[in-house]
Amino acid sequence: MAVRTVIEAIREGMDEELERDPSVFIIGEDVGKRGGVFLATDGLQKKYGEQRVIDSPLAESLIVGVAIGAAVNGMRPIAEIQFADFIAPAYNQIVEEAARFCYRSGGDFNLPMVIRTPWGGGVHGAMYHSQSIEATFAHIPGLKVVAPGTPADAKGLLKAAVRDPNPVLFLEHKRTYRLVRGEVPAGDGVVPIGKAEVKRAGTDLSLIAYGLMLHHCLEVAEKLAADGVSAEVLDLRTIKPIDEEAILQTARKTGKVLVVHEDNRFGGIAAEVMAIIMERAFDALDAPVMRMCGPDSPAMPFNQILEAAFMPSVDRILARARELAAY
Amino acid sequence: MAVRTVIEAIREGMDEELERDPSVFIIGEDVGKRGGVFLATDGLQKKYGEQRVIDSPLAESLIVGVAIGAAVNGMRPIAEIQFADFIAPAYNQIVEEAARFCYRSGGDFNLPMVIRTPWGGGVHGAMYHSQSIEATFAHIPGLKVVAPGTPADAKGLLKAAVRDPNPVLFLEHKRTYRLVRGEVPAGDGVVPIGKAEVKRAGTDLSLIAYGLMLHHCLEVAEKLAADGVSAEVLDLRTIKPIDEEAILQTARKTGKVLVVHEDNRFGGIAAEVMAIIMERAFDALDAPVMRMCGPDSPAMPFNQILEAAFMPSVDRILARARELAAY
Amino acid sequence: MALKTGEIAKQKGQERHRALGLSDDAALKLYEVMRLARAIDERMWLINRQGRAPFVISCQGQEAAQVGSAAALAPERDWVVPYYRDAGVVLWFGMTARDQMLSFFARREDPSSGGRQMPGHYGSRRRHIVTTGSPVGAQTLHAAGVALAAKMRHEDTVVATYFGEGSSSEGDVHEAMNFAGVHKLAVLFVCENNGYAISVPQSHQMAIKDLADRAAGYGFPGVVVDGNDVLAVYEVSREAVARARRGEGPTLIEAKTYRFTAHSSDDDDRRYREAEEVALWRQKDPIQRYARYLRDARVLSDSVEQEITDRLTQQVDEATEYAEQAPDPSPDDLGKFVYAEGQG
Amino acid sequence: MALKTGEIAKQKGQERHRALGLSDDAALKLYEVMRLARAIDERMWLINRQGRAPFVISCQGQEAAQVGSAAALAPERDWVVPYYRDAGVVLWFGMTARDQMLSFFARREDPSSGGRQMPGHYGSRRRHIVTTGSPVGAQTLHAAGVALAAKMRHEDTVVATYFGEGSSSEGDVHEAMNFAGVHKLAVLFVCENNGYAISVPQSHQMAIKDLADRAAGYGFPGVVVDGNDVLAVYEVSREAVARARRGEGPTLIEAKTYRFTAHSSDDDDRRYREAEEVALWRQKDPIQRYARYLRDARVLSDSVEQEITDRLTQQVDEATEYAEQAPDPSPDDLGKFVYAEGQG
Ligand SMILES: Cc1ncc(C[n+]2csc(CCOP(=O)(O)OP(=O)(O)O)c2C)c(N)n1
Ligand SMILES: Cc1ncc(C[n+]2csc(CCOP(=O)(O)OP(=O)(O)O)c2C)c(N)n1
Ligand SMILES: [Mg+2]
Ligand SMILES: [Mg+2]
Repeated sequence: MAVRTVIEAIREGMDEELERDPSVFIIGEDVGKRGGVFLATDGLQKKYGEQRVIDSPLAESLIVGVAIGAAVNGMRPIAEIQFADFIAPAYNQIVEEAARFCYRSGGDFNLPMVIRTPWGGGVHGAMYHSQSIEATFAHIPGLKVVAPGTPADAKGLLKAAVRDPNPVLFLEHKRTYRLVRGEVPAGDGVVPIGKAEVKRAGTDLSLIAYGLMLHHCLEVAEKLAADGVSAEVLDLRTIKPIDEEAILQTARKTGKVLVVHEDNRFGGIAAEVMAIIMERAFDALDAPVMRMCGPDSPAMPFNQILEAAFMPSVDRILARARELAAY
Repeated sequence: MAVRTVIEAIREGMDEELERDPSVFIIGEDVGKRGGVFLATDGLQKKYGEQRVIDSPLAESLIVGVAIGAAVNGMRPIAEIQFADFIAPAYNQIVEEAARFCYRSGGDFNLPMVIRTPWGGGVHGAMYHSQSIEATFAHIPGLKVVAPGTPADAKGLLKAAVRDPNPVLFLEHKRTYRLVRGEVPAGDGVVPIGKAEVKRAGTDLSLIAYGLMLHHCLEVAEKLAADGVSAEVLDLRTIKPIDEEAILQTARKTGKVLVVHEDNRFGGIAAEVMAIIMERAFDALDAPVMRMCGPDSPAMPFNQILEAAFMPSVDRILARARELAAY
Repeated sequence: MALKTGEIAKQKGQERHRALGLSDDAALKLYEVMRLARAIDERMWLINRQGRAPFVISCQGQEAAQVGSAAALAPERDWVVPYYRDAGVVLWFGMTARDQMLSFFARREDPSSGGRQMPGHYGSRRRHIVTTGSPVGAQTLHAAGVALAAKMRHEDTVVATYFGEGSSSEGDVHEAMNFAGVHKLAVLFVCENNGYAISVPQSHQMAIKDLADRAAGYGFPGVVVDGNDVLAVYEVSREAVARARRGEGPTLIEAKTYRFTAHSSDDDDRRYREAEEVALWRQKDPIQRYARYLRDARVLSDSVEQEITDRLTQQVDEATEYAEQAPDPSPDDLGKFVYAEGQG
Repeated sequence: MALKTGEIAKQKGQERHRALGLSDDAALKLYEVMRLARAIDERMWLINRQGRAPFVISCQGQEAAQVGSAAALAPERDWVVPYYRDAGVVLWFGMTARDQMLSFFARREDPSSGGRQMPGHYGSRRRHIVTTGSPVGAQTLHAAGVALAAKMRHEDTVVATYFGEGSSSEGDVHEAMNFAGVHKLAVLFVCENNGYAISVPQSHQMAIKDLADRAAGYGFPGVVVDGNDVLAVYEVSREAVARARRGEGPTLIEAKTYRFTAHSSDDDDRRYREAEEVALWRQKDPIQRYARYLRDARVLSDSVEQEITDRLTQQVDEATEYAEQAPDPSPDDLGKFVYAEGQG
């Protein structure tokens, strides 16, 4: 087991997949000499050449549309969108094309492709370098959406994504890139898409999160333990297909659930998790499922006071969790 | 009071707003001589000229982006997207530009503009002329989203949208265009954005819907009455800002709620409605809130058997409602 | 500025097809595929008007642009990324009257979509036809991607993608041409310029006369060709394919043509087109025009014409009969193929 | 093919600004605004390196392209739709050093966004600067819309929109130029071609040497100009503005220039640019170059230079001091302005 940051784990994952399979290639803005603006692809063009690590023109629809065509013709592209906030110009290619290719052709075509992009706030990135996009794309049938929070999950899920026969939106929380270190198993260490993981077991209440918020929730669970409250922390890891069984299991176990995300509250993933629990574990609930989310204002201001006010913080999550425990 | 179809009410609404305010104009594909592919703008170019009813080039990002610029410079554009399925190329202009103009400029700019588009299934439109997009855009702060189901609401909400200082996505269910007729009040008859309406009062359970599904639910309520079950039907009309109070009121009144929409189930509007009730009316519930939605497969196949299988039907809604009543 | 059509095409006389290296049989094959496309389309309108099928979208009037360009490709190694009018293209690439009718009736056996998409939304992996949706313009980027993959593997593959002049206004078409230019990809961008995007005339679509002029802005040649002259289209396409195979990159071919029918069975073109204009273009019918050439060239005799007509009628009859009887999908097909299974 | 720069600009000698109708004072004003933009930018880097502010994005090297084009407009009736480098443009349109520093420190008083956006995301309704976000290219469509509204009301308004050569690859830029061409809108499309999009060189961005060549595909003129020669930029901009006011439509101006700094304070340009290349361009510094011209023309003396330097230093000092002390927004500003109130 080696210790890696999230960004190192992702780079290693891409490096190993490029090594393993000649049909894998990378396309995106500044992924070449620059190594990506976060250095996720640092050194890969030197190692694999300009043919397999391609600096695209500045056009996101192009990046995804060309990746689709390449996937049709036997390749396994890893497309990088420089920031999740800039995926919008590619929305048509992702939602109306990539997501529907298999279905609209009656299964004749399928697209093994990954779209990687850094998401989330807390880095003073302001309104266009901080956004969350998981709810937007998880709503679309035909797409898979993953959002790892640890180095091992990041590497393992990236490999699963590259090997998946479907388009996978791979969300990398930029605040975790260098902040979060952890052990990464030797070898492939593939983590299956569609499986959540209990990152901390508990009995009194459940915290459900992913990405940076996973780490806030683990901190909160630690503080709750000091109050004698035993909190379980479920890391969704995959947003779509969501792991309903794991959600129901923890809900039934503790009867009290708090869902946490940065994304705007209205129509966010928390709402879907609450709906799932409502439908299938209603009688097991000792309290209404609660959510702590980003507010319904555009994510997120540059000014650090406003940014802090936007992001769910450990203190505010803790306060809600205590409310829930006391319910 | 005059009787109108939905499409007539919308055309009349635009005609009257063009008449009333010289800053109102229409831009879209085929809105001129053709009068729109559904004839929503039939005759308007003849009446108001090529300057105020503009046939745009075939480019949705252009339609919305140009409307934004015109709104900046004192106009009140009504942009038509020919089908909701083709709004995707304009996603960046709608979500990252229009929705954020006011916020990102600290209130210095605002965009009085309407984006009209026909949505929904049941017309043999296949995968690209049948889609629902309300959940996708309602998730975005800064946008308003309305989805009227009756001629009076269509005309009244269209006028409210044109006069609103914010970008409003105006969703017209294409199946209702000629199918649904109803009385339209003389005069402006503006219907406020953000207010749901109880279209049928009841005491035993609540059906919450909008668009075509509103009419299915009214039919279901009629059939339930025959069983001696009194169903209330709440028409959301506005999806964002959603009328929480009206939702809570009916939920508290009946204690049993079924939310119905065509849109894909995962992360649809039903999930948000369920979350709102979970958070604020949990103790009033006699049964878990249920939802009847389109499945999580791309909307929707051309073949009529598959299309019928996709759409929530009166029979299937009725069956779920009976389940709920019996809970 | 764009070139204006090829050289041989300009010649008069009866030797043009031979000068293009087309045997008499090859010349006749072009003709028969054009006629097949037309015959299927006409039958579909008939059936639609009888209320037996809900939707038709036509190739009529554009068969020369479609068949003339597709004929310059090698279906076993090349790819096409068509749009909804391209019956002539997909028939050249091996689709049959039966395939067409199966999608027209939205049957489970429909090879393009299993009854999920409207007619005209073609796709077949084994026939090298990329699946196409409705959003216009998007397919041109897929063509660039298919060509990029071939280039990475050093395969001799040319990709032809098709779109209308209206669709050229979409950002994706710009992005596709720009990328193909940067990487010198083996792509033919074939614009079937029929003068209208549904009701919107070219004058409202762009401020230029020849779309082909845009190619200069992407660093590759643009060619304007008479889209109703199948041999002229074949000639410029053949040149563009040769250029692509030499690794010299893409070509934009603008085929000036006209759509005979309304935009689709849901449209009424009398709202925006003069009957005179339509009549004028019907006189330039690419099929009749080519028939005249073949007769002058002594390639097409009355008897051969009769054979072809009989063959096509039989094909279309059989295809219609088969497809109309063919089974529908079953309701539980609704959830199939949302995701691909296995390693794909 | 695009024109290559103006005529007067080509002249040698000391009479160029007068030949362009610029008085000595007007010529000096161009100089002072260029220097102000530079001075603010340099101060921002200093403060950033001291850790007192998190982010800078620079205009350095591109001041001539910005000020030369903006100076051809009439701020009271014309509009600009800039991008993040355009300090020179917005200063010409009335923004101040204080405004710049308020946004640099993300204070509540920041006129562009109230501290919500990064520095460089300009906007001011009363100054006719359309609010700009980060997604590149999108702003060009807004410029077309502003011009369309003016045309509908028969107002004599010209709109200049700015973008980098990398951003020209986005579909929106194509759609904007096409629409502006169709409606002959009074828009100047000003491309500041600095050879790189972050790390991506022009050769990977497009297959052509001059972006200006694209204009022909939209039916209006494209002009290539030396972007480090403020008078040359002024000349071609003035011609384009005159053309727009005559109702003849848009012009694409490609100003060849260079960015002196890294892309932003988060970038390290040594990964993708040779130090020699940067050094070479620094010798072409548009400000020093213009200073030499003004000295040769006897417009700029040592004493005037000194006055300007003192004035700018004082402005930047005061602005910095004021802005650094200025109050932050309060947490409850977070929910403000998501929607506009009233009739708007
Ligand atoms: C992105 C998108 N917007 C709108 C439509 C609706 N639509 C279908 S065909 C068409 C006109 C296409 O015109 P053109 O590209 O010239 O092709 P033609 O039909 O003339 O062959 C339009 C507007 C669509 N299919 N996709
Ligand atoms: C749609 C979008 N994609 C990506 C980015 C990230 N980004 C910011 S600036 C930039 C490069 C812009 O290059 P260019 O247009 O040449 O302008 P320059 O910075 O060179 O002046 C990129 C890729 C963005 N802001 N918007
Ligand atoms: Mg056309
Ligand atoms: Mg640049």
